[in-house]
Parts: sequence; structure tokens; C-alpha cells
Amino acid sequence: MDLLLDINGLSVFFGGVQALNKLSLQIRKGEIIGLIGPNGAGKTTAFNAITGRIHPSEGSVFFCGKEITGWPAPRIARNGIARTFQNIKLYEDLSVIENVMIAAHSSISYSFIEAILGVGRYSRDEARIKSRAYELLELMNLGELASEQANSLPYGSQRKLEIARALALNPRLLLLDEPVAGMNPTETREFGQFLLTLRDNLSIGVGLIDHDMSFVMEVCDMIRVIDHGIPIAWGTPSVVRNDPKVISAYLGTDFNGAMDNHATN
Amino acid sequence: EEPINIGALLPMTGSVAAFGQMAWDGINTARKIEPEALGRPIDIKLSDTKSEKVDSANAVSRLIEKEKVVVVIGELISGNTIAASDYAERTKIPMVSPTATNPLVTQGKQFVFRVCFIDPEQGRVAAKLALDELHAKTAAIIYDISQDYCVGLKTFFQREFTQGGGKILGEVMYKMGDRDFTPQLSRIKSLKPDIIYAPIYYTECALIAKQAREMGLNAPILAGDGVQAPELIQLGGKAVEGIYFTAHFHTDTISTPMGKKFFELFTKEVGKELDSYTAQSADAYFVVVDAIKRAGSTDPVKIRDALSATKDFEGLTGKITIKPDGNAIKPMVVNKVKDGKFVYVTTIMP
Amino acid sequence: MAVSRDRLLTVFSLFILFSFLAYADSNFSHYTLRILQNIAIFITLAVSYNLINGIAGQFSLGPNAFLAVGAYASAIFTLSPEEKLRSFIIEPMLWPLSVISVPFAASLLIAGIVTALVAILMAMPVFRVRGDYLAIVSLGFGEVFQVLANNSMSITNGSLGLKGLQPYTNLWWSWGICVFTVFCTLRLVNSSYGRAMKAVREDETAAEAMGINAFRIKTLAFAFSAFFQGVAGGLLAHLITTISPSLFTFMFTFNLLIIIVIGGLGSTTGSIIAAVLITWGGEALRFFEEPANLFGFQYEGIPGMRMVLFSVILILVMLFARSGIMGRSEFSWEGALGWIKNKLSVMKV
Amino acid sequence: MLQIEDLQVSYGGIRALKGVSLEVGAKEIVTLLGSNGAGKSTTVRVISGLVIAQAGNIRFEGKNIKNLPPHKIQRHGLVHIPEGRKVFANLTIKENLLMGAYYTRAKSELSRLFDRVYDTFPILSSRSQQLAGTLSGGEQQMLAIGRALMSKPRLLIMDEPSLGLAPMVVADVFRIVEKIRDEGVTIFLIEQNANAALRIANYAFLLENGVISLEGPGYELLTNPKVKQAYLGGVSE
Amino acid sequence: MDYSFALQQLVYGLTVGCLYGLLAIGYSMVYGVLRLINFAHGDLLMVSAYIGFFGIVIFHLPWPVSFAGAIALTALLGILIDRGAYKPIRKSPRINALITAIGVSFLLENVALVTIGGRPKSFPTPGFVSGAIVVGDVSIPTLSVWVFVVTVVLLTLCMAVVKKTRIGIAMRALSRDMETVMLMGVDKDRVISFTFALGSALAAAGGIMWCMKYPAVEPFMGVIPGLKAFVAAVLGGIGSISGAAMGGMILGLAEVFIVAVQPEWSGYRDAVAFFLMIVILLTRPTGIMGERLPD
Ligand SMILES: Nc1ncnc2c1ncn2[C@@H]1O[C@H](COP(=O)(O)OP(=O)(O)OP(=O)(O)O)[C@@H](O)[C@H]1O
Ligand SMILES: Nc1ncnc2c1ncn2[C@@H]1O[C@H](COP(=O)(O)OP(=O)(O)OP(=O)(O)O)[C@@H](O)[C@H]1O
Ligand SMILES: [Mg+2]
Ligand SMILES: [Mg+2]
Repeated sequence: MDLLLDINGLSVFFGGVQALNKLSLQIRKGEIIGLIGPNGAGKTTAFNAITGRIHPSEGSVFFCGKEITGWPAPRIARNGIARTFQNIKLYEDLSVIENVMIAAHSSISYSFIEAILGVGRYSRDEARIKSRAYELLELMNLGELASEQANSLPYGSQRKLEIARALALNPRLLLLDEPVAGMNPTETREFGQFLLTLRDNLSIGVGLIDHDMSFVMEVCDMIRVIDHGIPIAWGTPSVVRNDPKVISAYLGTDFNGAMDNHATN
Repeated sequence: EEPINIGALLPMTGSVAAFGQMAWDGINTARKIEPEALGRPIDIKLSDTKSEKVDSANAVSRLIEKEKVVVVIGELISGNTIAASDYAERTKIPMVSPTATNPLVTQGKQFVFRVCFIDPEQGRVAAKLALDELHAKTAAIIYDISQDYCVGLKTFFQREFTQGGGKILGEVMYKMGDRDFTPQLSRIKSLKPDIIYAPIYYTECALIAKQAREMGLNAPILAGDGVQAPELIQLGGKAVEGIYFTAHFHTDTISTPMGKKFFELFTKEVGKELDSYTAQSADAYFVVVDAIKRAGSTDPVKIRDALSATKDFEGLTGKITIKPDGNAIKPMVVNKVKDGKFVYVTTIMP
Repeated sequence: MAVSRDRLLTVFSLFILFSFLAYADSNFSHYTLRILQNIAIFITLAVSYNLINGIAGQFSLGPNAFLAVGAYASAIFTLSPEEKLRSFIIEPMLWPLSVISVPFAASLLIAGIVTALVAILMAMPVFRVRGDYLAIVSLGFGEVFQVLANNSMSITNGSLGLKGLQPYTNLWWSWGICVFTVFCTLRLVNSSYGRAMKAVREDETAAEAMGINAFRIKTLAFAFSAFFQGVAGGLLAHLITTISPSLFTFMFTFNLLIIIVIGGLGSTTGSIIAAVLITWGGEALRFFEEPANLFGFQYEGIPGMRMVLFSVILILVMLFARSGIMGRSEFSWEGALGWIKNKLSVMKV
Repeated sequence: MLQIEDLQVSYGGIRALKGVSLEVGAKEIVTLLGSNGAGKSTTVRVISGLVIAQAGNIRFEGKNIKNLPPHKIQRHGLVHIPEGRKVFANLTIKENLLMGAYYTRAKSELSRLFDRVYDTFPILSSRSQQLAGTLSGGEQQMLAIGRALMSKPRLLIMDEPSLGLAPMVVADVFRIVEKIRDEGVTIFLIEQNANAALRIANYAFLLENGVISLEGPGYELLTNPKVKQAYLGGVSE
Repeated sequence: MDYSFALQQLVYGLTVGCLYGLLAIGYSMVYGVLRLINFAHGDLLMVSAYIGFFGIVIFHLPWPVSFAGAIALTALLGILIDRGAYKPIRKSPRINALITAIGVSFLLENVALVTIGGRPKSFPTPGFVSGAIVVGDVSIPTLSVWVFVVTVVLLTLCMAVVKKTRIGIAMRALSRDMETVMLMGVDKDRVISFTFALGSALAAAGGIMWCMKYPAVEPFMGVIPGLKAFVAAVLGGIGSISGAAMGGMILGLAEVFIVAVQPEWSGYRDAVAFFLMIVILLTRPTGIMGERLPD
């Protein structure tokens, strides 16, 4: 069973405004699926609905065969969906390592009484969480910054830390909301490489939102395009970028020219 | 000469700071009249309680330990007096409260005294006054639920008044700090009582009278010793005309030479009209000094013995006798507000 | 290795503390002992209040309610039936309560548990709102409890309060519980539960996205903090031996708030230091209300000056020590030893 | 028009700028490139007075403006559009624009300013009563630019105006930047989208580790192999 | 409860509600701009009451001069408090400002206590506010009419300032983003000073009317109204001016009607008021008119 996420007819209303209209999307293990569309199209809203931050008005979300529609956010997270946020949400005043260790909270086996008395499974669990956190930081090349305060990191490192934290949940599905916004093209390219290795090594599914088209086209296996909450296209990068609807709603007419230009550079 | 240290445990800050300041005036003026005992000067050590229990307890132990006082005058509020008295009791330092009228204050204590009458006594007199003098058959009560003084007085009045054949039509409450009493008074108005019993403090009493009269509620108001301060009239103006209240004294009844001297000096130096807190605190001071003199020593235990043997001491507020249980027996005065003045009505002997 | 060294140092300093207390107990004046006990109780209160406000970041203004519940619970359970009969002069006490009497230790435990249960019940409404709204809701509960205490004559004796409690609280009780509270709080803060609390403080949405049930964690912090505040309430009641509703106004909460912010919100060490400074300092400022001879000038002593100075100092501290004494950092032997070494080497040069 | 000499800034103990010197000529688009955390935003925040510089000089049209409060600097005609748009979400579009023209009292002058902005961005005019918080990202960016134009800037600082915008909108934004330059406003542009920025820039600076490491006309940097590899996503051959 | 009794209570409730509301508006205004719970706000009421009192009783000024003076001086004090105590810590965590505000509140109270004394002073009431208009069985005190009119006028004025004027727009902008307001060339300190002046002037106006109704001036007189106004401001949604006024009305009416309908509950009056507030906040977690701040 490789199907991780299965969304059917997902709709979200804010007041009278329909932010998402019957979105369907599947993400399989080992796949990177892009979700793109104009500003305010409802991409972030879709992530929020999947992760339980907001309740969808219609439609269903299945994860690994289980229906998770309407579950509270923490429960969904514990079930294996991790995410990052469009505007980075770190625990700013805590150290880098603490940021990662927190995500392991759902995996502890000791009770708070044990914690207070320092007995039972407490020490073993703590040691395990800590070494796992270091592993993840190493993976993201953040090992040396472990004891720095999270908000003192440069922007790019903060993005990486957010991903390390998400990975500490041991997720089967990772949802990334504009991970390369604010990175320059070179940094973006490196990040793309990293993402591909990550997917292969951990064999997880990835959902990805971004406006950087060269990045999205490069890493995504399939792309879903939405506009005003309505799905308007679905396909491989090369199909999507030539879809006239996508061009007129999102990419703009000079896009392909620029892309080709860029590619041949 | 080594001075004799007397502690003054008063709420100089916090919610009832005004009472503390009045009492402090009284004690200071009294000391000027009797500045020494046993040939030694008297030194007064003031300690602030912030109108709180924790600080009362701290302050009293500071007075006893650090300032080496042999006797403490204070506190004014019953609850704070109880909080402080525990330690005084343990260290065998006598304490004399000027105004703590709650019966619980002296209960089970050897070293705690007061120079005021207690709430049941006052409640009884007030009920009698209402029934016999004011010919009231029905009454309504308004009081402060957060003040033990008000709750106690209300309860004892209620008992006596009902036993005497009167009927309590209803009672309404408020909480310290409230300034608007219109809904409570509307309720009382609809009950049409013969009399309103208001066992409360002067500020609230003035405002209540004002608001009552404004809404056309004209039933006579009967209050307790808590209203005897010039502020009642200043704040209440015409509205407080006709208010009766049970009290410890009236300036007209000050008859002893010492009392007269005090009154003169106080009027000259402080320039305010004499209020209940000032007068009673002065009396507490006089009683304490008298006890020290009679004890012939500054040994706290001897002072205690002398205090409990106080008999017919001619104080500012009348003849004070202290019973072995620490409570005072003294005449009660009934006053009335008339033409913007406190007027003496009658004295009720204990 | 460093761990065992730290443990040794901790045990050693506790030994010093308790030796000092033993010495104090037999040599210091009662006044000083009372202040010492106040300090211990305020440390207990501040450290546990800091857990909910500083660590878990929930701006609660209701510790006066917890303190009241704990104080009443413990007082009602230790008072002798005779004393209850005597002091309930307006309405007799409710039956089963009027005859129960248990040992002090048991009453403290009951106080803690009852208070923690109250906290769990309150958590539901309180944590539905956030930030300043949470502050006002918890403040509202504080007021509601005070009103209830005033009105429930047959349980609390209303505004007359309870009196005649035995002075069970002593140096050992107050400091023993203080040390225990600090120990438990530090353990909790350093565990995954503590980290989860901090995560909720920093960013609730992100915490939830990491699988942390924010409501559960907040409730845990609330109940834990309430437990110790309840116990401290019991201690306080048996220190001053009388309680009444007026003891538990929001001024009490303000005092605690001042302590934890001056110490550095979120720092347990800071709470301890500030509790000592403010409790002791409040007494030390009495100096300014007494007549004194300063450099030949006769200073009359102004009653009330203490509070004026207190507020000025409070404002100045906030203006100049922006994040309190400790900020968010904690004491560690590592840091302390390093600091000492540093000083020594500076002295040598 | 704007000269910066040896600018130094630290946050706490960390040195963010270690002596930056650059110059912006009148009526040009000058762009500042650099990787994440290089100190680009810090540089412009110092210029507009939001961050205090420890050392260095900033001269704008000959006047020393170093460490003046931000509102005074703005009134010299140096207007800064901050990173992330920062429109006032709780104000309407019209009110946002009014904030830009805070000190323009004369009615006629005001309506001329409004007309100009509405001409450049017709969508703002049709929605003038809408709350800015409900606009899409691209519309918010237009509003931010429009609001800055209301202040009659002589030098406009734009910090990553294309951040988080859809590709089509990004293209629009760059077109607008050129248009404004052509109207006579000097532009100091910070961009991560280095390709696009260098294409329209007259001159460019490269900021690395708190110092300017390279400068030159836009097209020159575009073909510089080092820049290509480190900033333009080119693959090293 | 009969008809005229209910109407009578409505009059009383509205009067109290207006007074709470007036105080709450100032609270809300300062909060709206600075996100600062200015605990010293209630004490400004006390200050203005003392100034008004001294003006009339000690300096024998005519009451309009004295009242105008009280309002102006209190507004000035508001600015001074901001400059001295709050401005230096604008960048610190919000809780610091809160503690500073508590400190300022303690300071004002205790300075008044030490210099003027704790005994309440009687506030002189000008003649034109005494008396009552009687309509059927309902008596409407003249003062209530005044309170109502003044509140409505000041409320409208404030709304107009905030909605229509430049400085009002700047105030609203400032509440979200101080930095960007500075980038617009606006001197934020002037806007903040204006906000404090306006808020304090409202407190002063409220204080004077409060004293005409409850003529006892003492150092701690601001504590309870301050707390009630805070509750009212929260109830209405902190930061919203019309919300604050509405919150004040609701609180005032609730307090009055609880006692009027169930006199046995009069001892629980505050508890019921707080309970009501808790219930409202549970259904609307950001108050009645409060805006939801997206993250
Ligand atoms: N909590 C909310 N309340 C009301 N409206 C909302 C809320 N969240 C999002 N919206 C609206 O829903 C729509 C979709 O927003 P969403 O954030 O999902 O867009 P997006 O596709 O992520 O855009 P972008 O690319 O700019 O991030 C927008 O019109 C937005 O204003
Ligand atoms: N307020 C601050 N406190 C501490 N450090 C800061 C602060 N602001 C920025 N920094 C640090 O200063 C350095 C330069 O930051 P700056 O924001 O100027 O970079 P930038 O070039 O604009 O990067 P980006 O492309 O991410 O916007 C970074 O290391 C950053 O972490
Ligand atoms: Mg988005
Ligand atoms: Mg930047």
C-alpha cells in the first residue's frame, strides 16, 4: 500500500468566501507532489485542512487508509503528517536542539510523575530523544548550531531547522509550505537536491507549495494547480507548464520564454 | 532615661489607610498629654500593616522583637487584629485594639484586649433603639458582605430585632469598594420598611444616604459606630440629616479633665472634628498608660494583669471597665445628625 | 562525570541550607524566622506561578484563587471541632466539615489535591481564550472565588474568616516544601513535558503541528502549579493562623506577578531570587517610615513612604533590568563555577 | 544621490555589517545582492533609520542622515518599502495610501497623488474601501508600492518586493519598478531573484559576510562566473 | 417586577454603564495602540478628581475652569507617564510594561495617600446636575442625563477622531505595525502621546462625573472603577472603542439588574458580573466587537 494521502472533494469556507473548492489529491510514498497557484488560491488553506488546523466544510481526508477528516491537529501530527509553515514558526527563544527534541514529545513513554522523580523510563527516553535530535541536525548540517537560540539563525538555517523539527516526528508525509521563499537561485538548487535525497533515503511522501517555478518543476513528480480554490490542472511539470489555463492564471505569457532562457544559460 | 516602647500597629497604607491615619492622630495627641509613665518617657513605635493579614503578623512580630515594645495598640480591623494577636499571645505581650468589635478577637486569648464594646452588644442596643425609640416594626438591612464588622453587627441586630417583635423585611449586600447602591436601595424602597439598618462605614453610609434620598427613599437610617467621622456629614451633606447611630462617645459627653484636655489639644493641632477612630485610639493609649502606671513596671505580664483589672477608667469615651475575657464594658451613646452636626441623643448604660 | 559532580554540589548546598536553618531556628528572633518562612512560602508560590506564566506562557492572573482554595481546604481540615463551633457564630458550619480534623501533613496534601482538581475544572473555560483575554478570565475566577468565600457562611465563615489555627507551619515545613517544589518544578521543566510547555508558549500552532496537545499540556501546567499553590496556601494559613477572604484579593496576584517578572519570566532561579528580594525588601523598606537621624538631619519618618519607594523601585527595575534579574536563564553549577574561576583569574592578573 | 561609507552594525555581539560602502546614483535602479543573512535588509534598515549604526557615514543628497529617526529620514524623500510588504491590514486601501501622504495637507496635491497611484495600479482604485488584509499577496505588494509613491519619494528602497509572489505577479512588479524609474525616481532594490533584478539594474553590488565584495553594471554581474555560480543558480561546468 | 420598576433600573444601569464605558474607552484606546494594559488608567480618574476638588475647594475656581483644568492636567499627566515610564520600554516584552503600569498605579495611589491623606474628601457638585426629571413612576436624575449625553458625545467624538482623522488612521496603523508607521514619515511618539492624552482626558472626564455621582475622593477610588473598566473593555473586545462603550453598558446593566431581580444575590453581584463576562468570552473569545488577529 503506497498511497499515503488521499483527499477527496475538500472544500473550505471562510465566512461566505470559498477558499477551497472540491480539491482532490493523492500523494504516494516516495513521491513529491507540487501544489501551485496564484496568491490566495487556497494552497496554504489546503495544508491547514489536511493537518487539522482548520476544519474542512466538505470532503474527506484519508491518511494511510484511515479517515482523518476533522481530527485535531496534534492527533494528525502524531499519526505521521509533519509540516512547515509559510512564515517560519520556530520556538524562537529556545535552543536549536530543543526545537527538534520537542517534536519527539509524542514518542515519550514516561509519565510526568516519572519525569518529576527522574525514575523509570525517563533517562532512557531522554537519551534516545537527544541522540535522535542530534542525528537530524547533522542530517541538515545544523549540528554545530545545536545550542544556539533558534531566532539567532539566519533565515535559510531557520528553514532547515523547521524541516529537521518536522522530521523528528518520524513522519510518513511531509508538507512544505514555500520552503525556498527568500533563498537565492543557488541556495534553492541546493535545497532541491537535498529534498530529493531526503525523499529517497527516508522514503516518505512530500507535498510542496512554492512560487519558485524552476524549483517546483525540477523536484516535483506531479503538480496540482489551483486558482481561487478551484483545481484547474493536474499533471507532470512539462504538462502543467504548457497548459494554457495555468499560463493565463498563474505563470504569465512570458514565463516559458524566461524558463527556457534560464535553462539554456 | 530609657523610654518605654509602645507599639502602634496600624493600617497606614492599603484599603483602610484612612482609619489608620485617624488612629495615628489620636495616639499621637494622647501621647502629648501623657508623655510619660513611671518617670520614663513613652516612645511610640509605628508599624504599618498595609491593611493586610500577612503584613499585620509580620509587623507585630517586628514590633515585639525588634522594637522591644511592652504593649501593642492595634489593629483596627478585627481580622487583622486576630492575625496579629496570635503572636502577641505566644510571646505574652498584651495587645489592645481600639476598634476591633468582632467577638472572635478576644476569644480564647489571655493577652488581647479592646476598649470598644463588641458587636452583639451594639446590635442589641441598636435593635432596642429601633424598636423603642424609633418605634419601628419593620426594618431592612444594607451591609458590606466583605467586612466582618458589618456582617457581625447585622447578624446581632437581626436576632435582637426579631426577638423584640420586629420584622426584617429583607437584606441587601454590597462589597467593599462598590460605590453604586441604587439597585439595592430600589429593592429596599419597594419593601417600604419603617427603618433602614446600615451597620457600615462612614463613606458608604454617606453615599447610600445620598442615593436613597435622591430616589425618594426616606425611611430613617440607623447606623453603628463605624459612621462617626466628620466625613459622614461632609460627604453626605443634607442626605445624612436624621441618621441615628450607636457610638462610643459624643464630644458633648467628654467630661473628664483629661478628655477635655485631649479635645482641646486635638482641635488646636489637628483641626479636624473628632472621629470615633481617633477617640478610641486615644482611649486605648490612655488605658495602656494607666495600666503601666498601676502595674508599676514595664513587665508585659504585669501590664496584662493591670489591663484586665481596669475598672471604671475615665476615658475620653466614657467609663471603661475591662472584663477578664478582654472585652470592655462601657456606656453606649446614641447620636444623631442634625443641622450638619453630630448631636447627642442619649446614653445607654451597660 | 559532570552530572555526579553537580549532584554532589547540590546535595552539599542543600546540606548548608538546612544547617543554616537549624542554626537560625535556635538563634534568630521570631521576627526574622517569620520573614524566613514568608520567603520560603513566596518562593513556593512564585516558582509554581512561574510554571504556568513563564514556562507555559499562559498569562494567568488567578493564583489568588488557588491560594485561597488551598488555605481554606487545609484550614478547614486541621481546625478542631471545638474551635469551629466557637468561631462560626453566625451560621453553624456544614455538618461533615464541622467534625473532621486531620493532621497537618494530611491537610496540606488535601489542599494540594483539591486545588489541583479546581484547576482542572477551571482549565476548560480558561484555556478557551488566549493572551489578555485569558488574563481577564482567570482574574475573574479569582474574584468569583473571593465572592464565594464571602457568601458561603457555613463553610468559610464568610468575611469573619477562620481563626485559631494551630501554628503548625515552621521553618522546616516551609523550607522543606519549598525545596520539594523547586525540585519537582525543575525536573518537570527539564523533561519532555517542560519542553512541550515551552513549545506551547513560543508558538501554539507549531506545537500542535508537532503532535503536542496544547490543551492537555496547559492543563497539566495549570494543575501542577495549582497543587503547589494550594499547599503554599495551607502553609500560609498555618503561619498567620487566621484567614479570611480579604487575604486573597488580586493584590496578592499582583505581588506574585511582580516577583516572577522581576526575577525574569520563565526562569525558576529568577523567581527564587526575586521572591527573596521582594519579601525581605518589603520589610527592609520599613526603615523609611521610622524616625531616624540621617547625617545629622532629623528625619521624621513618613508613614506610607514604604509603598511609594516600593513602586518607584519597581518602575526603575523594569526600566533598567529589561528582562528581569535572570532573563530566561537558569542557575547551573557549570555557569557558577565558570564565573568563580573567571573572577579568580581576573584577581590574579 | 546616496552615499554610504564604511557602515558598521552589530546586533548584540554579532557583527552584521563590517564596513559597507556603496553609492546610488540619481534616477537609476541600483540593486544589492547577497545570500540569506548577508545583511542586505540590515543595510537598508540602517539607511532608513530603523537600525542604529555603530560607525560609518550615510549621506543623502549631500546631507548627513545617519542615525536620524526614521520619520525624519522619510521626510527627506527617502522612502523604504520593507521586506514582506507590511501593509496595514486593518486599514482600507485608501487609508493605507493616506498614511503614505501623511504630511500632504493640500486637497489638490492629495488628489493628484491619488490619481497618479490609481493610474499606475487601477485595481487599487476600484477597491479603495477594501481592507488591505484581505488583498492577495500581489495586490498587497502593489499597495505597498503605491503607498510609497504617495510620499513623493526621490529615492525608493525596495526590500525583496517579489517575495512569495506568483510568477506572473513577479513579472508585473519588475515592470512597475522600471516604470517608476523612468518617471524619475531613483530605486535601490534588494532581490533574491537575482536574474530578474540584474536584468533591469543599472548598477549592482554584491554583499557577502557584511562587506561589499563585488560591484559593477547589472549586465556585467549577470555574466560574471562567480555570481552565476553562487547566486544565479548556474551549474559550475 | 413591574414595568416602571424595570425602566427605573434601566436608568440606573445605563448611568453606571456610561461611567464604566467612558473609562473603558480610554483603556481600550491605549490598549489598541500599544497592546498595553494600562493599569494606571483607573488612577487617572482619582487624579482628575483630586485636581477638580482642589480647583474648586482650595483655589475657589469656577467649576468649568476647574473641570477643564482637571481634564487638561490629567491629559498632560497621561503623556508624562507614557514618556517617563512606558516609552523607555517600548521594545521590551509586553509583560514588563504591564508591571510598570502596576508600579505607576501603586505610585499614584501611595503618593496621594502620603501627601493628601487617606480620608475621603467631599467632591462639590455643581447645582445644575442635581434634581431629577420625573416621567410617570420613573425618576431620571439630571446627572444621569448629563452622564448619558456626555458619554454619547465623547464616544462619537472619539469614533470620529479614530475613523476620520489622519492621526486616527495613524493610531490604527500603529496598533499593528509601529516600524512601518515610522517609515511613512510619522513620528510615532507624537501619535502615542496623542493617544495617551485622549485616553487620559476621557478618564478625567469620567472621573469628574464619577465624583459628581459618588462624591467621595480618596486615593484608592480608582481601583475598582479601573478594574471594572478593564473588564468592560475586554468584554467589548479590547482595542475596539464602540466595543468598550458597549462592554461598559452591559456590565453596568448586568450589575444593576442582578441585584434588582434577585436581591438575595446582591452579595454575589461581582461574581455574577465576572461570570457573565466569562460566559461571553467563552462564546466570543475575543470579546463582542473584538477583531480576530490572524496569527
Ligand atoms: N483564517 C482565515 N480567515 C479568513 N480568510 C482566510 C483565512 N485564511 C485564509 N483566508 C483566505 O483564503 C484564501 C486562500 O488563502 P491561502 O492562504 O490558502 O492562499 P495561498 O494559496 O496559500 O496564497 P499564497 O501563495 O499567497 O500563500 C485567501 O483569500 C485568504 O485571504
Ligand atoms: N534583530 C536582530 N537581532 C539579531 N540578529 C539579527 C537581527 N536582524 C538580523 N540579524 C542577523 O543579522 C544578519 C543579517 O541579517 P539581514 O536580515 O540583514 O540579512 P538579509 O541579507 O536581508 O537576508 P534575507 O535574504 O534573509 O532577507 C543575519 O545573520 C541575521 O540573523
Ligand atoms: Mg500560502
Ligand atoms: Mg532581508
